[in-house]
Amino acid sequence: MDTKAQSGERIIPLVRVQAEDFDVTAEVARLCEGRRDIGAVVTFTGLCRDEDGRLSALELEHYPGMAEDEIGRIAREGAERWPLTGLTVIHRHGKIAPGANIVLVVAASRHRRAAFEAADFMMDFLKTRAPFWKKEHMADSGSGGWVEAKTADDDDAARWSDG
Amino acid sequence: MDTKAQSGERIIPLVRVQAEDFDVTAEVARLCEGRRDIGAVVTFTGLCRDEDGRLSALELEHYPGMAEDEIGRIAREGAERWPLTGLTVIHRHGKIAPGANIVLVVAASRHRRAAFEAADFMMDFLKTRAPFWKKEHMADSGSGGWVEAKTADDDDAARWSDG
Amino acid sequence: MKVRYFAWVRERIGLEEETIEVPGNVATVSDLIGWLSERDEGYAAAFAEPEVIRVAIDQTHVEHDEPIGRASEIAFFPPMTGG
Amino acid sequence: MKVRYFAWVRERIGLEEETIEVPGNVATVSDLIGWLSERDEGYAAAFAEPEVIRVAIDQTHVEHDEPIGRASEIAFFPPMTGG
Repeated sequence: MDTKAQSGERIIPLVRVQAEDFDVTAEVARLCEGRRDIGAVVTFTGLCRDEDGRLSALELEHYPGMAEDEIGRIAREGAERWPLTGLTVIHRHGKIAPGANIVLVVAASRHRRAAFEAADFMMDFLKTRAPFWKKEHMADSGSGGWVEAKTADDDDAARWSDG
Repeated sequence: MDTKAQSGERIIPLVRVQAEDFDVTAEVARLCEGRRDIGAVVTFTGLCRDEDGRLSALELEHYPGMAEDEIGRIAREGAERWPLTGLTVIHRHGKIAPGANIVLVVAASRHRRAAFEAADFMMDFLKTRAPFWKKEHMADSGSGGWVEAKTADDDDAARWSDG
Repeated sequence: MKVRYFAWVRERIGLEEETIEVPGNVATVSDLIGWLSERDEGYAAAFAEPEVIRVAIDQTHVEHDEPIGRASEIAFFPPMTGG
Repeated sequence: MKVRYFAWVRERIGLEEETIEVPGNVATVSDLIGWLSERDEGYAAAFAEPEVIRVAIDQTHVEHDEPIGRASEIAFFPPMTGG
């Protein structure tokens, strides 16, 4: 009979929206523990840049409930498109200092192409579909504006519509 | 004056060929520590699969000296093609058990596209240019054959020649 | 119907959420945006460029032509900038 | 000239490395493969399909038409399977 990995049984992605930081090694271990059928793990970590010293913090507002649901929908779409053995997405909210983590995607698969593409896909759609908004706190004034959505992100997301 | 990150000054990749395992979080931290200009870190971890229970171990032979040099050449090529803030490659040799790590690539950049592409590029060229050879030890007989190079890996590497 | 606002939509309106009763001629998201815009300057500022406003009904993204008929929660917000 | 063998090339020849003196008419990598192949069955087996053999001179990949003139170390091995 087919094993879980052979049958292509769909995995259940792990999605967390939290204020706390995350640990990359621990999240990789969570997907790999006790398994011997994983050949490739790709992680993406998004961090807060200080914009050449101008930024003192980012504040991430989110839509509680919908944030988890929407990331879950994107993740299930990723898990349908690629033969993954595991997929984890953690997105932080609240005040985040320059140099600190914002988002983590971990995609595991038998082969590297699926892991790379799934992680890349997840980030493109997190940027354009997950209900989070970044406000900048500037080092000089203390306050700042809302980050504007980039058309480049929409273009990145559109790359996947032919896939 | 330009800071290091703004000027696009070329980074010096960190390359290690070793029997010991590695820690992903530690290697990410090494690239990010004390910096606030990094927006994206992509890691790729390659692991030993047990091939549905048939494999008891992989043995990785390498060409000492050339392995480090060749990975260094590939890494410098990656650092020339993408505006990276850091690039680390660790490749293990010796006997590796199913489920254990074989190779790690960490690519850090201001933006995610560069980090994703550089890590992807590194893996394609590590597969086809780094002097390592995998021998399979089978669970039933104890011995096994040398893994054959895949034309798919050559095709993957060829993707970058138009870039 | 519960209405929620996020990011600069929330700031301009000055409310995180409110419960409203919608007149019968307000059938779609677009109608609702038009109706809310006439309430005061804050709403008018929030919806000054309706084409950039993103909308979720019961926590799922929808287009502006979506009927609001049986929605229990509708949210308005700028384009997302997470990730 | 030091010659090194890896993976199944090493196993077939039965040596990790050796030091050889090359006759004057052996000018290129390809010439050297031909000359080594005639030494015994092990070498013949290792180089039976010369087109698959990869070569490095002084630890840098080269093609089979590369002159071996000033090489101090030359290595023969199968296509790489690292990563």
